[in-house]
Amino acid sequence: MNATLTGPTLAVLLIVAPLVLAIAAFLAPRFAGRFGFVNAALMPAAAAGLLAAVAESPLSYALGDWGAPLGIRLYADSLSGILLLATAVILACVTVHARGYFARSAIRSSFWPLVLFLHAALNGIFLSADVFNLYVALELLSLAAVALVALGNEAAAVAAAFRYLLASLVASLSYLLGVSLLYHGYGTLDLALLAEPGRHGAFPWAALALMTAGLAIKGALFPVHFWLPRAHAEAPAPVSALLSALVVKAPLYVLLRLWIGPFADVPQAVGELLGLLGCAAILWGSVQALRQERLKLLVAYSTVAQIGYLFLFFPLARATAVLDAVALFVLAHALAKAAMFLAAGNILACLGHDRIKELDRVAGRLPVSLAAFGVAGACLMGMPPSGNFVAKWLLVAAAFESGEWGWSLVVIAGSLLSAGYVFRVVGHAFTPEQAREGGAAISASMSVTPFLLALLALLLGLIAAPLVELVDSPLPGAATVVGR
Amino acid sequence: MVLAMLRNAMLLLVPLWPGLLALTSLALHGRRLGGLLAVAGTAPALLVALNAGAYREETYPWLLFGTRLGLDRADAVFLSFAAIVWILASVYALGTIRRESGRERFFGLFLLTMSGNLGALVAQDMPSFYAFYALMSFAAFGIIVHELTREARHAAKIYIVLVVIGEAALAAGMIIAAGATGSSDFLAVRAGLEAVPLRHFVIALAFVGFGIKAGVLVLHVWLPLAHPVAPAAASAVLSGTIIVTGLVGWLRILPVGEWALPGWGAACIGLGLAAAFYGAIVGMDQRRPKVVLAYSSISQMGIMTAGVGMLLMEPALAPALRVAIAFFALHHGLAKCSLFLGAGLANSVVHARARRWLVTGLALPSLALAGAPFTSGMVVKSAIVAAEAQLPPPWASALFYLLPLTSVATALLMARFLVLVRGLPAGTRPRASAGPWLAWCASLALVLLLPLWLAPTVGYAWAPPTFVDSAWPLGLALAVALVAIGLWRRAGRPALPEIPAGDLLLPVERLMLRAQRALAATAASVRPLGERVKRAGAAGRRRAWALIEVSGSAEALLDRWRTALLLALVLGAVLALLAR
Amino acid sequence: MNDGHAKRPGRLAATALALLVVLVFAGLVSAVLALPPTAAGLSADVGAALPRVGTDNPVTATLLAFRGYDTLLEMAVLLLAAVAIRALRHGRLPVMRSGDEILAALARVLVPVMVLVAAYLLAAGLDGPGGAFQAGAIAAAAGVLLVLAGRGLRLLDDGLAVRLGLAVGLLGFVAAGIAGMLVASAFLDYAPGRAATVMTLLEVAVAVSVALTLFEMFVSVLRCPIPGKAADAADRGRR
Amino acid sequence: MSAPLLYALVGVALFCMALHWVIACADPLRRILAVNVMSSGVFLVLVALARRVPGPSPDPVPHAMVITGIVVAVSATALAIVLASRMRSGAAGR
Repeated sequence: MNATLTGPTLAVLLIVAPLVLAIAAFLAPRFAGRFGFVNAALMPAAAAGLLAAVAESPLSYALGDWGAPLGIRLYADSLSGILLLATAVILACVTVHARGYFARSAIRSSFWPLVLFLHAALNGIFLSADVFNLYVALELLSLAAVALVALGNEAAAVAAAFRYLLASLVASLSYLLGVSLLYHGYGTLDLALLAEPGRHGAFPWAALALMTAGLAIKGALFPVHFWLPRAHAEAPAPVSALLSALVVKAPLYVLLRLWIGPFADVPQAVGELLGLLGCAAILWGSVQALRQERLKLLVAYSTVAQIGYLFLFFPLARATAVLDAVALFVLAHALAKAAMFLAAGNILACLGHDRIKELDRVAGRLPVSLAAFGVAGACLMGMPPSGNFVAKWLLVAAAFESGEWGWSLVVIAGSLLSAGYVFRVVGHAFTPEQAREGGAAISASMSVTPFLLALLALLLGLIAAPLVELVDSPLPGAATVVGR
Repeated sequence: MVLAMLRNAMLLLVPLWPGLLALTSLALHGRRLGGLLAVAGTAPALLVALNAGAYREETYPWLLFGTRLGLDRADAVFLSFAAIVWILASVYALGTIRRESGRERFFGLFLLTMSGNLGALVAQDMPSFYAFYALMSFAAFGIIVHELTREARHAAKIYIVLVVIGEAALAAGMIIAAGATGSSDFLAVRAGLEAVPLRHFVIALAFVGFGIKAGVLVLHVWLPLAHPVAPAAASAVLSGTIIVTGLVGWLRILPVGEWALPGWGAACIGLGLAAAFYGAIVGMDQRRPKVVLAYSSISQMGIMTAGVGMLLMEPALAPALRVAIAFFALHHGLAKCSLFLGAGLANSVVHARARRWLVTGLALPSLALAGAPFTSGMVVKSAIVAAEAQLPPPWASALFYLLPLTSVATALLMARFLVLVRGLPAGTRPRASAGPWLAWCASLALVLLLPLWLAPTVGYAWAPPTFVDSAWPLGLALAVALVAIGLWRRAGRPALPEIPAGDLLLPVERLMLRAQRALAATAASVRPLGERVKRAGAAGRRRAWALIEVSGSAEALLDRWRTALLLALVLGAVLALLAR
Repeated sequence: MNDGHAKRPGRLAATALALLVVLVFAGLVSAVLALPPTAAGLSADVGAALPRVGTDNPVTATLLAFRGYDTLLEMAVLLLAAVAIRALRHGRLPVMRSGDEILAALARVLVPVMVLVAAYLLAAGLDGPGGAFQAGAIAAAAGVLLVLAGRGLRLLDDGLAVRLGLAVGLLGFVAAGIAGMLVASAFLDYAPGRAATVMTLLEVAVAVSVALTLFEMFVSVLRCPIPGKAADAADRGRR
Repeated sequence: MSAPLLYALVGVALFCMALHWVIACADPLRRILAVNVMSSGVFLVLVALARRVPGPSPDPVPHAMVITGIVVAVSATALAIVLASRMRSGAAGR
């Protein structure tokens, strides 16, 4: 099949297959897990195929053959391709882990359709080129994520889910009001058409503020990260992994698309503000992670900190390498954070609690999980050859290129702080009193998956060069090909 | 073609092979093979070092940002002795690391440290050097903490704090250098740094970052803590090759031989000489042999720091002096390896006669360090002395007088070491197997034979005047020692004030504790934040977190629905105002 | 650090909030006023494309054809919500018998009428005001009325038929999409001659799904005790 | 001021009032209701401004968007109510 045919087929497959499997899992709950595994097997291949197809030139596919502005377009370039692949790979690992994690749990039959919907929503977001369609897909994502958090089933999980849902609804409505202003101003919802310079006379500042604020809440940017720590900490571990690794990245991706598209000519000061908040997030999240007494909360606050790095994109948006840096960062953080949450889940499952002070009891029993946590932590610190290392390197290079090297100091301070909280946990591997008995057994597949993810995160830097080349080749904002 | 590919792969195997073996060792849960794997880990490094001329440079464009591995003449020296030290230490560890103490973890981390160490020695571009250097630094945490005693954990904690600071400084320096010169290659950075406005900042960061490994004064505090608690094999590699890697780092990134940096040169020479004497003096007051050796390392690294300072001051010295410094590192690494292995054996020596043999054996590397005639110390010191005459006026004469005095100090320090080893109580550990003894004897033989190989390589002629030059410091040391002991006896053998290992660290720790208490007290007087702090302080266990705890109440505020959404409104409003 | 224990928000905070909201309002008003007074939007494009889909109702055409993909995802949201609610509510729904004779009598009269209205709206949706959503909502209301009157309890079954009904809207769209890819030129492209047929089928499928899901949601919520003050502490507190 | 703009401003006012409500209220059910009013405000803005078309019939695209939005909002509301009631029964169970 030639490229023009495979691209659209794979794009549609990436959205439709998880939906169909979700329906199947809903209709036949007894086989739900198998449908999850079918999805886990199918999606990485499809995403890799799509990435290969769009590496040369971006894909623009008019659904229903209508074309913009009347219809909706799917759009994929290598940035979306990389994110789709990351989503597929991480979801596959989480699928394997979740089978063990939920083996004896009553909620497993509802977990599978929800997680498949989540996958479809993520793929839908990464493939959409229409601001209203993005709203619907974001809602699908939020509802799936909220329901998955609530599966944690304890009062704390349900309360966290409720707060997550309300925050995300308020944020969505803010975004939607922005969308309606954009539409009524410019008569189109298509990202590429909105980005056409001749289209707007006055700058759509109100839409920018509404949409950015909404997406910032959804993306848990400091100081509006209030919903994240508890939602991510109280959810079942495989869900936490998905939330921290992938779900918070989706609104950021939308913001990124807006920034290299319709909002490309926003005043620099707006970017500076977002960058400053990103810096504050790095420092604040890390400090909070340092003071947590529960492992999963520590990891959740680490996510608050790591999200900050992504917001450094905005002040540096005009530098050449910064998009590579951010793409790589998303990927690297996703792998490492998924590994950390799965490892934390193993510890929690084994001990029945996740109090950091008492982790020495687990060091002897779960060496692989603790090692996975350590390796993933080393990645977060930016240790080479991890993807984070290369990403941070590129980020600082971009800061120098724009002549604003002050940002780089925060990058480095964040690494120092993350070393602090990672060692709080990993240090327990080197404490003498290790009880080797007691606790629930952790299956091999459950211990290996986080380690595999951590290893991937660590080795990501080794293939950074080709990855960066991939992102570089088409300049996403500029090369938007509008369908008929 | 095939040969070229083989060479390309071979160089990559230098770090990769021990890395793979490390994973194997971790996977071989509870088997004895770990030590053998450690011995095997150095094979590619040895092969490469033996034929260094063929491995000038290989590139791996697919790796990181495009990795460049290779060896120049000085690097070949570093790599060969590093490989030797690793082999000796591995053989020694094979017989001494016990199963119940987590052998597979030790050898796994030992091999990872090796991978990082050997990799850094062949890396010629900043990202890969940094990668290997960081791997070495972090993996070494595991071999230092291996015994898991309270003391070991304290030492490892101090070590890791310094390592993290060092890594951050290095990352900052390297990234700035790369960003500013537009290249991540050491060669291009050394050349291009001159035009960079932030060059002094970069140099300062690199100096501090590598200085922590190299035991530069003030940054040296981890060495005397780590060495006595780490297994002897770990101490041998720490002092033998790992601290030298810091020196290699300096030689890579500092513009030695490119352009003159008189200020930095003077600072390095000054700090280096100060460390040479400070280490010796503080070391002489120690009670444990391995701590004395740690201080000796600080002292010896001081001389190498001074050598780097000479290079910075006078670029013309580069070709000869670079190699001389490399050989100095080689000589010191081998001698120190031998000393640490011997000191480790003291624990398993029961009979007095064996003790005498041990002390006699240890005298050989001690003499070499002191630069006694016919030892490697004499050869390398003469090479450095040859260079010092070319320095600008005050420095040439200063070094002329001070360098021999460092030999005097070293001689006194090593005498103290030998006395301490002789006075150790009879061994408590079961007799060591043959392996450790074999490793130690091999190291002695190498120390003995080293001058024969060194002399022609550094262009040293066996001339009698140099014998005299190297002999008189020993005589002076002997005289000083006799006078000092005489004075001490006459005064009625007073107890000498004891400087604890880690010297500067203790007052600093005490100061920090006091500052924390003061801050906590101040914060406690400010309500309502103070409530939390008071509680934290009263509990008494989380003092270090007192400040961080204060942030908790702010986070609790941010965690409220109302506050958070209010802030979201503010964010939206500010965004709108800025965008308008 | 619990809101429950904390005082009511201070006057300062309340004033700040009020001021901020007024500021936001002012900003939004000025943004709306800055929009051009007349704008065609996409109405011309929709009008031009209407003949190709064989319906006169531009909203239906937009929902099912031009922006059919939005509706596909919306059906996914609906099904997802049903799945989530089923997972989160406690066990099976109880049998609700009100025994209220007046309600039962009202149901007997109203339900057939409501079903009829729903059917009419569904049929009319293709050409004029009306459509699947309106029809579905009214049908759901009829179901709710039945349940309140103690009838129609078979609708509460967890059988495959009910689940199929919940999923049929999404399934229909997915099938139409794939068929479009195979038969016509793109996903969700309805072949020119058959567009009207496809859209009618989709209307029915969507209406069934909407009706069943809304009904299910309503009875789930009905079964849930209305959240009151007791929940406050659980939400706001830090546990 | 034209009628579409006036209605749109009413929508904006609804949105802002509900926003104030959602922030200031602690009661979960009231927050859910407030969010619903917020969405009504947005929908009103969307639909009202669709009337700015010169011809007789309004722009259909915002209408379609509103229908989609309503379904999404209903789904979210139902989930929110179920969660809120779970919270209450969970709290009661402890």
